Amino acid sequence: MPFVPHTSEDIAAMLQTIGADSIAALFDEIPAELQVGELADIPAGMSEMEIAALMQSRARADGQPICFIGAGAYDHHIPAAVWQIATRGEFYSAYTPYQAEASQGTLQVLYEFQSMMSALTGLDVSNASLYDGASALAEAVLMAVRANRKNKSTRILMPKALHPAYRRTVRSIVENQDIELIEVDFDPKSGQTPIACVEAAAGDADLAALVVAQPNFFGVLEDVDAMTDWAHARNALVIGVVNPIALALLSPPGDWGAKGADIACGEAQPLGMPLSSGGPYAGFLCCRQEHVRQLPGRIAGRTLDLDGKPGFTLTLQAREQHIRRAKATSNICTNQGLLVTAATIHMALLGAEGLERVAANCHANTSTLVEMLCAIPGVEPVFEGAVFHERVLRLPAPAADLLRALAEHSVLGGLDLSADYPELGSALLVCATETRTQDEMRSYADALARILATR
Amino acid sequence: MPFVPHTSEDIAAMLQTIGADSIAALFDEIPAELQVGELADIPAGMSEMEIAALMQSRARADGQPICFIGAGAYDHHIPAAVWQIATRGEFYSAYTPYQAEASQGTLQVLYEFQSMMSALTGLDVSNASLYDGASALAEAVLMAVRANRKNKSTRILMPKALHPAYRRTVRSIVENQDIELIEVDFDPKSGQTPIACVEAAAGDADLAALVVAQPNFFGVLEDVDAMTDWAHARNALVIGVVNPIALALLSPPGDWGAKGADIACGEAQPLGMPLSSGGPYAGFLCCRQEHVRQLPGRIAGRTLDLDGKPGFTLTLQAREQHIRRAKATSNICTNQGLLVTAATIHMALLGAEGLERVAANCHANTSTLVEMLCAIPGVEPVFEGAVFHERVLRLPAPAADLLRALAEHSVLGGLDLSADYPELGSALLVCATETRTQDEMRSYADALARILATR
Amino acid sequence: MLIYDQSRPGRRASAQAPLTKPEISDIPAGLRRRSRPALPEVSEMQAVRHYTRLSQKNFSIDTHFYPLGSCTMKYNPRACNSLAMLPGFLGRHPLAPDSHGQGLMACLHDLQEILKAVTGMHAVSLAPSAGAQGEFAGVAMIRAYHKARGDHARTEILVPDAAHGTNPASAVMCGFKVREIPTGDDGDVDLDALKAAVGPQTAGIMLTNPSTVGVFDRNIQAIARTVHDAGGLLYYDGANLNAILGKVRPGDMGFDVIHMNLHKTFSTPHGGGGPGAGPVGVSPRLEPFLPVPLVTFDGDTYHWQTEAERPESIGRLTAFGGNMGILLRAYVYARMLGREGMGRVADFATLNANYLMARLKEAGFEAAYPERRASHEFIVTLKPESRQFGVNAMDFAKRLLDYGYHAPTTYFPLLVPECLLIEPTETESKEDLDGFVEAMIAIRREAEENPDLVKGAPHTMPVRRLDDVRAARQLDLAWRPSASENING
Amino acid sequence: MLIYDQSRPGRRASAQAPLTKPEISDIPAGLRRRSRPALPEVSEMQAVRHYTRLSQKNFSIDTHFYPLGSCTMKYNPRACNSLAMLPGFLGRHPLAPDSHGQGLMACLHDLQEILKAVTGMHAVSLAPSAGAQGEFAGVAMIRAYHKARGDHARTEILVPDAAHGTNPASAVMCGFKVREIPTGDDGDVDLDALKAAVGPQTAGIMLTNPSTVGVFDRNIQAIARTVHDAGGLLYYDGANLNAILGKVRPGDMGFDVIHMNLHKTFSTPHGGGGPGAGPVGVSPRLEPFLPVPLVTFDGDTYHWQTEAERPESIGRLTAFGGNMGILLRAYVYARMLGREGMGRVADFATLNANYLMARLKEAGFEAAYPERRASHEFIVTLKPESRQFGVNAMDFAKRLLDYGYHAPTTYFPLLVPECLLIEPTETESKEDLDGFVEAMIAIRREAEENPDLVKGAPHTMPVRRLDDVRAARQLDLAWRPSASENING
Repeated sequence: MPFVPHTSEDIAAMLQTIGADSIAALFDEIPAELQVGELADIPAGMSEMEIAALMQSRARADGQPICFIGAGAYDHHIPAAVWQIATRGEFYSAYTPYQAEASQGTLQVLYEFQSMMSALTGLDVSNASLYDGASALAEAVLMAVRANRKNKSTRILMPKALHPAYRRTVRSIVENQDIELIEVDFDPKSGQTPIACVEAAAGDADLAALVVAQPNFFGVLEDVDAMTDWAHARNALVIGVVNPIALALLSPPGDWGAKGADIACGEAQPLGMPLSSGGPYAGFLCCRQEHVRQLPGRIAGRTLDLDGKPGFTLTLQAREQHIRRAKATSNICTNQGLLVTAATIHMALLGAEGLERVAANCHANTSTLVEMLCAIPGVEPVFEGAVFHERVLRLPAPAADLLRALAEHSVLGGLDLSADYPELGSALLVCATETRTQDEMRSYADALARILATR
Repeated sequence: MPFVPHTSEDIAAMLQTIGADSIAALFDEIPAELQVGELADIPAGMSEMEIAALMQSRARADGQPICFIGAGAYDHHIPAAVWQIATRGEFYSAYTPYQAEASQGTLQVLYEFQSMMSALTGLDVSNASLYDGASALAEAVLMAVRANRKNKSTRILMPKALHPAYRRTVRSIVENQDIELIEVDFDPKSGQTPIACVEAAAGDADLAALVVAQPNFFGVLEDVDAMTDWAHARNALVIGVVNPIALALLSPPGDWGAKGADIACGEAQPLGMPLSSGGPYAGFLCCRQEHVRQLPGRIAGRTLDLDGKPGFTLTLQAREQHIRRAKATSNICTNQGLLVTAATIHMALLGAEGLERVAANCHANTSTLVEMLCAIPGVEPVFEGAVFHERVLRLPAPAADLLRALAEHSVLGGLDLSADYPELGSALLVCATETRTQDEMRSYADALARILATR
Repeated sequence: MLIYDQSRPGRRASAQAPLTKPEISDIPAGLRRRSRPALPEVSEMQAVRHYTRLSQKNFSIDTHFYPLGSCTMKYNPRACNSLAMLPGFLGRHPLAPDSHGQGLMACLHDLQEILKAVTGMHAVSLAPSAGAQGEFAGVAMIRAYHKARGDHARTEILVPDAAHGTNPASAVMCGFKVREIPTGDDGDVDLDALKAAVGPQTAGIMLTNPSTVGVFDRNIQAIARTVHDAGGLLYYDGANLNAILGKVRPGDMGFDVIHMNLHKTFSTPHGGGGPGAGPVGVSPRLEPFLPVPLVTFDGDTYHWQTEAERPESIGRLTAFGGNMGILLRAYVYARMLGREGMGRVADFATLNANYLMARLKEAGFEAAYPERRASHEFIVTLKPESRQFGVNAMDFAKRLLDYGYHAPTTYFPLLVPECLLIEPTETESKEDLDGFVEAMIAIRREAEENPDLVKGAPHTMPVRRLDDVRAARQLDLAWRPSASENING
Repeated sequence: MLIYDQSRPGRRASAQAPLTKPEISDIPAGLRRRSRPALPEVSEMQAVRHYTRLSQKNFSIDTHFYPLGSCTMKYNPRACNSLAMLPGFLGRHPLAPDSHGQGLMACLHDLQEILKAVTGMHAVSLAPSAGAQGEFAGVAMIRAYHKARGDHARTEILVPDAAHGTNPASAVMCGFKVREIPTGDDGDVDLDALKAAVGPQTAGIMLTNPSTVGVFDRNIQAIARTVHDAGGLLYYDGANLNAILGKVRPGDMGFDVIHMNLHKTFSTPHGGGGPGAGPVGVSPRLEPFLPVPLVTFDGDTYHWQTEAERPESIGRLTAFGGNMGILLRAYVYARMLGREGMGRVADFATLNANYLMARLKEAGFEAAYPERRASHEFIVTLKPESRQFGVNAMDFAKRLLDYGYHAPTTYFPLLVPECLLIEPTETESKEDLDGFVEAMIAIRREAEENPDLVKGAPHTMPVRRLDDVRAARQLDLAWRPSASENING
């Protein structure tokens, strides 16, 4: 019996104590007609050895192609220490730290994570994670509606240059609460979201918030100061959607415009989380102190114990579902504690200087890649704006066909934008992180040149 | 500076405390003409990301062929828990447990290992490991010469059916101490080492010990009872060389003959250590209580602390080099603590029933494989004796050629015995552990049949 | 000590970052950061040592018994971790083509099938990232179903008073009003109150069965009939699925939609608060609304279906569609259990709970529902002890920590005063349960003889009882160069 | 609690063994085991919990500062562990053909080259499994060299009195007699005594430089001349190589053969007592005798040379030729350091040692060689404290554990009374060294004010001071069903 320690003597003694004849008798309150027999559709149990062989062959089947896709999930180097420590039993198999005294390890990690995210975003406070970047934005939207004291609007301006999957996720999560999501167009030349487009979308009605992505989905850098000041002038809150690696180089949301963004959120995956087909990742959500009681999710705080010694505890629990039930700021409960642990260790190992180097190397690699690819006739950048570590290229043939051909060379050449942005033609979003070598970039460019030449 | 925490402020403050102008000044007692400049032949430092990419490509290059080689190192399933726990920092990065109070974890593991090895071999005591099985045998030989109180002989009988690498290792280690190693022939029909051959080799002079391998290198089972009784009748000690997995099924050295073997040693690799190209593995060495003061290597003992509470400590240290120096039982010092930790966890997870299942499955798989291979014309068993989980097959073509052809199908078909035992003709030692599947064995047999058919 | 306390300007774990830092000239200065973020500057060893030592301050399944009611803190097999972290799985980009993900998708598709079979549901989506997101998805599907039928009057979700807090919170996130249904004295839902509550405004009911009071609701078929007859749907909160795995299936009980907490029933690690995974299963009428992505299999190739192929879907809940690494862990666990292992989970979880309840009753503790079978968990009320000795449930909980046991769930469900909700799970041995009983008895003796000892507990943890009021009033949520001096000891 | 105490007949970690147990009919009954071995029978969680909790009872580099003289307890980079455990390396059978090991062999060959370059030796074999086996190999090569020249009179190995115990023990294992050479008052070898000791019977001398008294022997060139002129060879014990890595090379000092402790200088983990790796390097005249296997490279393919190709080799030291997994770890470390990192190891190991010595001297502790530069380690003698307060070096050592510091090496080398041999290594920060000094000062104050507190230390470890005499007299070396009752608490 895998994972069950009972011997036959144990079972007999326990049933005797209970006063039951058999284990089956313990289920006698369940209507007999509901009880099931054998679960024929489930395969028989396997030993660890057998499932290991199966999993290894499946993992091998997926190969390890060279990845030039970014688009919200990035192939960064992860120090070996990160997961060797994060998977220690005491972190890996611990429960949510509700019993603070027996969970100081996890609680201090959460506090340190909040400190680091607050430093990166330039905002006062951070929660201790949400599911991922996209759902964090959905929570940020709901939060902004609650937090905006200048109006009762439920209208949110969302740039079209924001990640399509983020826009979809926000819609799924907020649409049942009568939030109105208004799409803001981008400038086809620069790839930016200019104030003119924002104004066109906004109209004259009250606004709850403006979402600002920096960089946006195209890698393009927005004029965040102008957008922030415009929104504040309209009594709208500003929600920054940011990449934490980019924040090592770029102005943090807390510094945007005259007053700074009100809320910042994003995907913590670049901070030590493997690509892993999309999850588990972790979302982060930071805000100004004044909005802290509207923050959803867990928050760790530092306090004192009976002896006056500092210690950590979950705080402001009155916001949460297990206390406030129907009146909670969100239904969120278990989310991404272990990933936060990894991210915290990752940031401690990298530090500001390390993150800056990662950011600069990613950016330089993407520049190099773009240069190599644009040396191929017919390949050219779509937008002229400044970017961070990602760029959209126009191709002389359908992106899907070229990507398929590249995949046969074990190269994932980027993301085909034609489904989400047909107006851009055959457009490809490419990214080369710090883990991509000159040789890998060269072989991508060579392969693409060959493929195009033989078409 | 990788792995150095010093800031420039630290360095300045420290030099000031020391009263030195520079770090270089701290080396001023070293004759100037000896000091070296740049080490031009050593490559420049790499980041973890870079070395990771290099190591991953090299590991991939070595592939993961299907292994039918045994010959002293076996491809067993290792529970995932074993190395996840053994590589916890507290085990992985701890020192030898000389400070007992700060090392109770490691010490108790050693004590539990000794308990388990003593149970497996049926002998009273065990040390806490040696480098590997072969060097453990060398130590056993030296120990037997010291421990034999009935004579002062330095003559050791070593069967030719013992692993050739073991025989070579013993020779390297003991030959400078005037130990005489006498080779005992095997019966070409059974593959066993019959008493007649032992007597022929022994002659009439005194003997220190007889080495008995069970199973022997050919997988063949020796008549250990007869050999043990013969040796004891000649006042020779008996050293058993045993496979711990086999011991789940086979009579333990402590039970051999009328009085039992005196010493048992072997390779602990089958107890949770990856093949790893030959190391790190761990040797074990067990003996009767009366010889305990002749045991080399570390030994943990249970005792009491100042409060009368049980605890563990290294004991009988007066045998060891750090106390006895030139008079120690061996020069051994650091050896295989972490592997012992893994082996202990492995045995705790498998238990006697689990080891028995592993042994029985290996044995059954090898029988199946031998049957499949012997269905190919010209392939046949070399020996008729009973075996455990390994067998020697005669091939109708040079083994080396066939193995090379099989390797191209990613099959490692066994070990070619022609260099070590030319008298056996084209002979191959094969093994199929519990991790080999029917499909893998089938594909080996099919590939061999095809290769032989097309020659 | 915070990691920040070990930080010194210029210190670095230099093997971890690229060796060079290229100059960036193409990003306008106005968009650049003006000052460095205050991240710690430490050596690699300092970070390793700091977080290793922090970890040792935690209780965890790998070190302690954790009888946390409704949380199913059972052993997390180590193979699940290593096999989910194979490089082929970890390295796959979420937007890589299906051709580079057949191995992963085979696992996910198998898992969908296993979850369908063990719950009796018609179709499963693995997309929700945790139980609460599963609840959201489930309720959103109920809303989508009524909407698709043009039935816009159904604005209310019924929730028993014993329900997890996530139930009402999720209902509200889907735009519903919540109406509470009381629990009867026997622990079952008050059927009359339910009958009185249903109507044309009823979108559905959210139920846990066995419920959080630790009993299996015997009237489940009547409840299902009542709600269905009123035109509502039944939502099954899978938090307590461990109690009935392989014994009785939500689909057979009449539920239309369920979520499962894989980090409970399928033993993926809690990780100090996630990641979890909260797949949803549905009856045929709700299938069109399942959240994306879903894995399909045409007999040859696996394929990820997204919004484009599933126009009625409630949509996506995260950018990339789920906690894949957790799903892989659950898959490995499910395959090791196999068909015969599923039922054994419920068998021994139930045996352990009933044994522990019997022993505690024998020892004089008061069970909340003494006449009922325990499911995989049960409630003890410490009202007598509280009245007699002035030592409450929280004091017991904290003192248990000193005895090496994690506290049971305390003060939940809200309807039983001074309650401990105790769930031993199937992976604990009889000896461990006996040890827990001994500790409870010892603490009651202490409560009688030396109540301050218990009220001042814990005494052996890294900190003593923490001031939660101070934490909430004098908010200290992030280290700052100056603030740090004030409080750090 | 022993794992055996959790054992119950019939309990199993059943996912870990094959599901079936085939009948074995072809092994004669007389050769079969008659009763089952007494191995523990526990569940997987019990094993995981037991060994996880045991691990927490250890000090380790990942948790504590470990200023153990001559042991070089420095940080073990975590990447070395994960990269050495890549499946391609772990899964390779030792007897697999060279064609399935080119990746591994490339690493080993690179490592051989790096070790040659950093030690100034002509050739390197990676075969020895630890320092002591490296010593054995080195001395065996010296013996083989003289023997090959027909010089059978050389029966004696010289060893300074400060040497590690392995030195004389290894010499004896190679059939040599050992003659001790005294250390002078300044810490250098007594050159006159050496000159008087050498002769036609001298096979060689075994030296550590810097020596275990923590100073670099300034007369090394004179020593080399003296021994070489007498026809002997010089053996370098690499235990203290960390002190001079990249600063001065044994080959340049005149050594003919050296061993290196990769688990010290190249930072592979100590693992609670191994595995280590003890490669040997030699001058040209000893190359033929190197232990096998060696990795060669012909510009295209790597190849493992064995006995057949190296007829003069002293042979093989283990069945399969070395601790490959440890060699891989050392290789990863060496590549991360690179040429510039090697010298920094010695720089900062030496800076830390000299700083710590200066601080302790300042605090009034007595350095054994106060006029000398410390190498990477130094000796403090507690003779004054012992005389004044009756608190000896062992008491200080045990009390340091309570302060969270592992004890330095105590009572070694034997020639300095009440000594602590202190080696901080380059990976510790100034703050940690300062903390250690504070602890030493605090303990001296305790020794003065409350000597029993120190003599009764440790007080905060899982056990108090253990009875070593009882351990050696009433031997309890293995659990047995009956014996267990007696002592287990």
